[in-house]
Amino acid sequence: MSTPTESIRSSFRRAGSAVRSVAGRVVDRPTEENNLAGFLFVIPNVVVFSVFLLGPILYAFVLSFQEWNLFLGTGKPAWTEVFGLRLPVGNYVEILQPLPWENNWASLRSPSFNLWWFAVRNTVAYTAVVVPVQIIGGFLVALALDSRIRGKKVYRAAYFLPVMLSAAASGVIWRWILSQNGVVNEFLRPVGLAYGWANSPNTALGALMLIGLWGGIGFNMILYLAGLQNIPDELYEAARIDGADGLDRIRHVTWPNLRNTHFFVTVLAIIGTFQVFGIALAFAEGGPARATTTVVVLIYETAFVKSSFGRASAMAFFLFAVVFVFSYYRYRIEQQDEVAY
Amino acid sequence: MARTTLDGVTKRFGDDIVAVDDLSLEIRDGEFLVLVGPSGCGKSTTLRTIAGLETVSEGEIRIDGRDVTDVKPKDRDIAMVFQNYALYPQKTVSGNMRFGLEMTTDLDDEEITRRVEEAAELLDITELLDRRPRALSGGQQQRVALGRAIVRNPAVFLMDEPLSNLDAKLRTQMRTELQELHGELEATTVYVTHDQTEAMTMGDRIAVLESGQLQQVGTPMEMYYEPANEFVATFIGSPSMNTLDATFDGEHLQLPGYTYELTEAQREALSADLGGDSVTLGVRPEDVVLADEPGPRTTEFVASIVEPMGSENVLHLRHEMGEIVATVSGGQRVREGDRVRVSLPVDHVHAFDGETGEAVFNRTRTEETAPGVVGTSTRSDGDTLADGAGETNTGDRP
Amino acid sequence: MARTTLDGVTKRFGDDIVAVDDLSLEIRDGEFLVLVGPSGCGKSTTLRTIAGLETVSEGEIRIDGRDVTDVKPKDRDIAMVFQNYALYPQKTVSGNMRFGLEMTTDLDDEEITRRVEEAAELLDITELLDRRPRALSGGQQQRVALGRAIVRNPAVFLMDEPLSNLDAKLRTQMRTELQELHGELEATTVYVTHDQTEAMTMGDRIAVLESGQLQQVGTPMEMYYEPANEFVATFIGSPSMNTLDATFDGEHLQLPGYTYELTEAQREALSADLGGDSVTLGVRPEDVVLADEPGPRTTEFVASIVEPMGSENVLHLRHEMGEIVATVSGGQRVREGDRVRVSLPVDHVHAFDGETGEAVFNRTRTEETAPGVVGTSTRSDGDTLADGAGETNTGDRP
Amino acid sequence: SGDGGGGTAGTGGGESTDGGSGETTTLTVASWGEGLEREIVTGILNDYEESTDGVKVKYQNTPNEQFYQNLQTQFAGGKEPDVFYMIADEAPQFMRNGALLGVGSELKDAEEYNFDDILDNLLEPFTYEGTVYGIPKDFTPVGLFYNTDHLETAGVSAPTTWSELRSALEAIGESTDVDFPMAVGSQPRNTLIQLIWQNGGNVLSEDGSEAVVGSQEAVEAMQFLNGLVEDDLAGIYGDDIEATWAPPAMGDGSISMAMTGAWSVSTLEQDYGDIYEATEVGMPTPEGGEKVTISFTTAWSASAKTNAPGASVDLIKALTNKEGMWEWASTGTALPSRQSLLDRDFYNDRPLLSGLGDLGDASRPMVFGPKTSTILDTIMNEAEAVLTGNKDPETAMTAAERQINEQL
Amino acid sequence: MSKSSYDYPGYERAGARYWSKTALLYGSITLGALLWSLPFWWMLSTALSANPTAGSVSLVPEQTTLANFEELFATQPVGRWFFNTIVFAGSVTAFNLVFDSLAGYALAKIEFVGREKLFLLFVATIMVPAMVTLIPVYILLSNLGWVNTYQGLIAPMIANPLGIFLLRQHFMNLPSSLGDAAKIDGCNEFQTFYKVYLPLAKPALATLGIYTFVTTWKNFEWPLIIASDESMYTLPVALFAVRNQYFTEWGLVMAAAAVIVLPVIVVFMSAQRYFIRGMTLSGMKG
Ligand SMILES: Nc1ncnc2c1ncn2[C@@H]1O[C@H](COP(=O)(O)OP(=O)(O)OP(=O)(O)O)[C@@H](O)[C@H]1O
Ligand SMILES: Nc1ncnc2c1ncn2[C@@H]1O[C@H](COP(=O)(O)OP(=O)(O)OP(=O)(O)O)[C@@H](O)[C@H]1O
Ligand SMILES: [Mg+2]
Ligand SMILES: [Mg+2]
Repeated sequence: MSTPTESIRSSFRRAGSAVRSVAGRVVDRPTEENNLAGFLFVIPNVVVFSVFLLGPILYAFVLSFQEWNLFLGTGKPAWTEVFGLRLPVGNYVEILQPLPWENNWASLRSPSFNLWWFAVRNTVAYTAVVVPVQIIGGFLVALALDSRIRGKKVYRAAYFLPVMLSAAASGVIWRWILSQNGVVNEFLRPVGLAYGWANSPNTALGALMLIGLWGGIGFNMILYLAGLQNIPDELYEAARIDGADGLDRIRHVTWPNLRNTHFFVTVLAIIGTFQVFGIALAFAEGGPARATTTVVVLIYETAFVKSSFGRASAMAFFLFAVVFVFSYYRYRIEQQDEVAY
Repeated sequence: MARTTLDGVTKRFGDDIVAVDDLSLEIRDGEFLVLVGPSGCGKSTTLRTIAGLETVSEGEIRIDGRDVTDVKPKDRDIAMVFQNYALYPQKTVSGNMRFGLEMTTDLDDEEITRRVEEAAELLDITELLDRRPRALSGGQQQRVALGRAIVRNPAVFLMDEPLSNLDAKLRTQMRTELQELHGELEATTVYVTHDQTEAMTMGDRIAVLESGQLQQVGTPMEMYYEPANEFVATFIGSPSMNTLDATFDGEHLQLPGYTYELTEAQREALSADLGGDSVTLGVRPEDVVLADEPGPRTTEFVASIVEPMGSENVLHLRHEMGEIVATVSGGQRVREGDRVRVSLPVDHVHAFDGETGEAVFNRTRTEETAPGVVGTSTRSDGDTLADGAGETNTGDRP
Repeated sequence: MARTTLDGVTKRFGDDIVAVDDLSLEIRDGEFLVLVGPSGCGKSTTLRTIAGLETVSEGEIRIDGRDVTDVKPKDRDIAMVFQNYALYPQKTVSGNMRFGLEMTTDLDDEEITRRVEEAAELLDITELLDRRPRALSGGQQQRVALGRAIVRNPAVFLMDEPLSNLDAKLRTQMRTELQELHGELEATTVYVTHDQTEAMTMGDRIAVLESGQLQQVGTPMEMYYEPANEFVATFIGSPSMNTLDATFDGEHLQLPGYTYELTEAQREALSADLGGDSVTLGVRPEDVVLADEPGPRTTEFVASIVEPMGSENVLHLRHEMGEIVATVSGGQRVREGDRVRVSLPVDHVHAFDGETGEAVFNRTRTEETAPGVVGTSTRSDGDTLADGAGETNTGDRP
Repeated sequence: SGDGGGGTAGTGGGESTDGGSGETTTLTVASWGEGLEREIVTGILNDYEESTDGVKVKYQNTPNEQFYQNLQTQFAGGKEPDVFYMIADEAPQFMRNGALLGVGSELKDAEEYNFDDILDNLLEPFTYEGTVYGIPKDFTPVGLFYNTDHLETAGVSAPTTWSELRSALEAIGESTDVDFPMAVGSQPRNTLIQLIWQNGGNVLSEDGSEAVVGSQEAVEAMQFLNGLVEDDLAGIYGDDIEATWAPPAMGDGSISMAMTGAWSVSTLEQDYGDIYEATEVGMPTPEGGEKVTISFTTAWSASAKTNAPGASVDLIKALTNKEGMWEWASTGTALPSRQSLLDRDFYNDRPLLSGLGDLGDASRPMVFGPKTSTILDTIMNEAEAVLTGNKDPETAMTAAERQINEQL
Repeated sequence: MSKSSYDYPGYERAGARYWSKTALLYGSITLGALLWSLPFWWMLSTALSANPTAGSVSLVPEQTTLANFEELFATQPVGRWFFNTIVFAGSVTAFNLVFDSLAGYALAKIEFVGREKLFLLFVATIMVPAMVTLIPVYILLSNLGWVNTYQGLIAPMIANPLGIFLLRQHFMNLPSSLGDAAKIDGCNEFQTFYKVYLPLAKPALATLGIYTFVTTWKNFEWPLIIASDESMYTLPVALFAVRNQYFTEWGLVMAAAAVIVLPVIVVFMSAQRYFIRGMTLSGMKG
């Protein structure tokens, strides 16, 4: 008898699935030749990447520990005392202080107390709504447009349109559409629901979410459309015989079998929403009353309106750390699963 | 009761492709029917119409007397085992097995768990219940797929080449397990395969399809000894039956360089049933006799290839009239290039109408009790060896 | 000359997995060597180290006397046929076949085209040359994969289960074609398979691997009649050799409810070579004899399952000492539940050391000229039937 | 060549050779503004280039929204233009960080320039520690534009006090079919600051060391403004009011009054002649309050790191001397920042512009030291919170005061 | 094969239910599509209106006029900008395809030291907000003397880890045995990549290509900063410059937006098939 892992390995190898065999091949010892080839293949990218992305990022990282005068290009370390130590982490301390509980969480409710935390709250709220809805929405649209309907191409293009419009244009357009006298209220007025959606702090973030969804669903749709092609028909048939109807099939077959797509989509969506910026700025410049100030908008303002580039960098790296930890964790889980194949 | 009846079932894809062509077939309650035929002959399609995964274009399907032609798969009281298992990758083994019950019945959790565990025990996969399919070997996945079908306790099992993805050893083992299972459950089973051994050993009856049309249905021995036509004759049995083109001159069969003498009965059958005068003479490799002595039905062949297989040697014999294959015991030596005297025993040959392929006469079926049989064990609970009790619904044998 | 030598080849993956373990093997020029073994035993890995697709961890590989251990695949003068064909989906059939020549030789277009067409003709795929792989059936793809290897006219062919994806009929056909091809090209070939029939019929010699270790290498008949150990004995042959646990009391073999009498030579071999006193008695299914008369080596079994296969019936026989399988001719009837008198012929049994599994003695190999052989055709150009001329490099038979 | 900012890497945008004569200096000039404004600017630049030996001028146009982001980035990269627009509220941080070139002393002494002619209150935002870093190219105070026809219909006279304003608006709301009687400024915070000033309050204390925007005067101003909005007497552009600025809104009669400035005049005149005829400008103040309003002003400044300080100052001179300034001011889109130009006959038959001009003395730019943008930002957000009903005026103004104090 | 979600008993023949379901499906996706493209129609309608303000524009302009477009094309050197945009989006796309497919391939198919770490590093940088690198990149480019040059415009956009991520995923899913076969057929690593795997990645390349092209084409912030000279402007930069300080000529702005987006829509529509198939293949097994 072969051990279970062996037989699994060989059974998948026979199935010819490359995903798995690649995952299973991690242990092979790289050779000199492979090292050279790998090096040559990645070198163009590594050069461009290091020079134009990694380098600047590291530079910004250094700046995040400085009070930097952007006009003169000079800076001095942002010294501060933390737990009795003198460290150049002034920008970081500055952003995070006071911690929200030190003002009875008020900074999460009103931007008047501490804008950073308020922006964090906005971002989290935005992400919490937009990411899942965007994913599910993209999934549903893909599901609908995957089936045998006429004019698929046009429908797909319609849903993909937002991706093609520039952020500036769509921000402005949406502001118009959602304004007191906009098209939306034209429909709502007769039922007495007309409201300044874009101009009220109560609804502006909601409106921004709407725009986020509008923009994201089309992109996710494309990714999901692709993922859907890979689900074996037999699974649907098995489910049909098992008595699963339409919705059950989606729940038990379609959805779980899009795991890889989900991963890709989720990572992109989270990164995308944490970076929601262009549209937010064009839509309401972070207002009204800071209602649409997300962390990235705040970073922008800090950098370019208040010219505190060091502080802005600190914010960005704090944000980065959070997103990275999250993504890395997901990636690890994903990897484990892949290896367990 | 789960008699399953196909009544004039036709399945067309588009306008041109007729995958199943006016198929009528009755599968008896508790029967294990094996569906065989060359690739693309419509085996899977037939199974899928029974399952309700495809609509039928014409005809009617009845399970247990009930017309299920327009009934959804889940309401047909069937379960299906797919060639590539089609297990839900995200569910554990027990999740896979429960699913059907959860969807179609109101059983409470406990009852479902009980049933799943019972089935798992039967299939010896109890320790695997919490694993996910990808952590299972092919054979284990196979058993889970079976378990998923079993727990539902359906009236009819449908299996589409369930063993074809397994390697030889595992396949043999699973085959035995499946047979035992069928013995225990006694559910009506329709089983598609392209494996000779499976077809011969597993089925109560075998149905042979070609180009969507039913060629013959009968017990394995019937199919073997009394094929309805040349197609069935060459399809069943491995190595295939040898066929030689001959002409019937009213007396003998004339082959190039060889005159084959017939018995009285054979002559009569040929005279009565033959359309033209061309006949295909068939003889199975194991019936080809290497004759010590020249005789009326012997002639000389040259061994072109000899394949020693250990237990037997397969000889490829060449002659003016064509090439035939003969199997001889592994202990008997023939060298490539040897001239061999071969006899085609008159009681072991088949004749088919050279034009229609219909069987004109088949070999006589002699069966004798094997030597060494000294009695019947009282422990026996097995069926008798299938002995022609089945019916054939096609083929007009003499 | 394309003698291929593996000298102490070890391949480790990571620190734990030893896929190939100190393997030494010499493949003769023009030889067709079949590599068999259970799944995961290192067959593919061995092949891939010969191909140069894997580096070896230790040892040396020589082709034609030249050390190629560190040579790139393309410079080894080999060609490989992959299990899943690995045809380039974007290229046409002829594109697939040309590619290797374009990359490795300076031949002009015309010459390449000529070679490709030649190979295509040989493989009967001339009309497919402009199609793309996905428009081909499995068997056709298989032939293209072969063609791709052939056109390069390499010193060594490496084939990794090239027929395993085909259905039974096509496989038989392709097997014959491959054999003919080898006959024509006479290139050294290493062929991995897990199919018994392929192993027995195709190979000049068979090498059996288990857990990365070479168990035995020899001609098919040697492997069949003179297995070096229990593993090889049960691995080669289908159905497998029956094994029964016995104890050697210096005189007889004692089995539960059965005393097996030995010949003088067998007794001596056992006394000389046995480690402890436990012996595994082996006998092949076709050597189990149903005996009319009781005799010194007969005992009664109960037939638990009878599988009629047409040409033969496979009997599963139960006894206190275990279950054995016997094959009898298809005409001989045994019913399930019958008590059967069985004899294990003394000259057809094998004995293995119960602890090490090493063969202590093997059956005597009797071979007689088959009846009906009347001479040798002058047309013959075949080899003689493999008759033990090969050597075995493991196994210490008495 | 393709690189406009000057070929050599390193310091400054201007490319010059200090020693050599006969070699050319390239000055890069950046501004925003399309159409007429751009034509005029480039016109002056061309004239300057032609009339000055050894100087070439390159022009960059950047949309207003992106202007300061770009400018800062260019500063960081040492690729900033030599001469550029500097809006009053951005000026403090540029000056504080030493980014700008002091131009005052040279221009004060310059012949034929008449530095003293420039309005003092407009120079103030561009003055830091006694040095003048930019010359205001134009300005416009914000006044209350009103449609006299509507006043007539409603039977009220032009309002001069807050309470008159309120009752006038109420009357107009009742007797006409305007959507909103009045529109507040393009940003509510502007109107708010103007009201605070009028009510005797301020944003920062005299010495600029602390915020006083939570004072009673400021809260009252907020309350007054909020009252107008709450009661639908005043509306906000782009939301309550369809149009995004005054001329189309006044022009199609959907509002009667608007807080706006000179930039509205020419469009009103060209596109809505009838309404233009009927429009007058004024500035109601609270009873006993101050007559004051806000103004917007933008200057021409130069980079401290320019390689050609002399040429840069020279160019600014050309852009802001009487002739240069008038070319732009004579379009009527803004008022000149020179008293002598304001006194020209041109304004005699332009009641709206001259009315705004009269407010010139009483107008102050919204500049509050180096933290101006942050302060304006804070006030805007708190004002928005009030106007959208999310905070009461007192809480909001106190919150604004606290936040500004934190920043100072 | 049968993607026959509808082809089974109990569906096709259950007429009423089938039709009501179909109607529901069409109804909802049509409604959704209309909602989704609403801003777009609105943009077009504004661009085609004579004198639009926010509330006055409905989805069908009362008076259709091409005046806005005419003004746009009359007053601006649209041709030059169009050229710049093509150069910008085109070369960014081209470089991305080349560099990312090389790196994606190596990360998927070549086992070299540090490949996992390198991949993680690439992916990690996707998450850093772009504006943080804006100033450092600008400083860098100005030190290189690349401000206001094509190379300055293009180079920083080439570093796009997202593309590497996507293509790596795709290559991972192509069978390794093809590479083995190629090696035996005499290919070195680059030939294996170029002659065997790259053609198979065509659809994924189309996917990435279109995505990159679209996002680069519409990018506004970056070219604006780096192109100080008008002759270096791209369409979005140039056309958004028509916005004015205090007020906006909406008709013109929307005409500009339309001019920017229309070419991309054409590209998307015509290449959609590859686009979706590209994603499909990247998940392909075997
Ligand atoms: N969905 C379909 N659309 C069109 N033709 C189909 C479809 N499904 C099957 N066919 C055709 O119907 C015929 C029968 O197919 P079927 O799958 O039943 O064959 P099979 O006997 O199961 O073959 P195999 O042994 O290869 O599985 C074939 O010619 C096939 O090409
Ligand atoms: N790249 C690899 N990394 C790690 N282990 C491997 C790798 N390739 C093979 N192995 C392991 O090496 C052993 C031998 O594998 P190999 O593929 O040679 O088996 P095989 O005899 O070809 O089996 P099969 O009949 O299933 O093809 C197995 O245990 C397998 O798991
Ligand atoms: Mg099938
Ligand atoms: Mg293998």
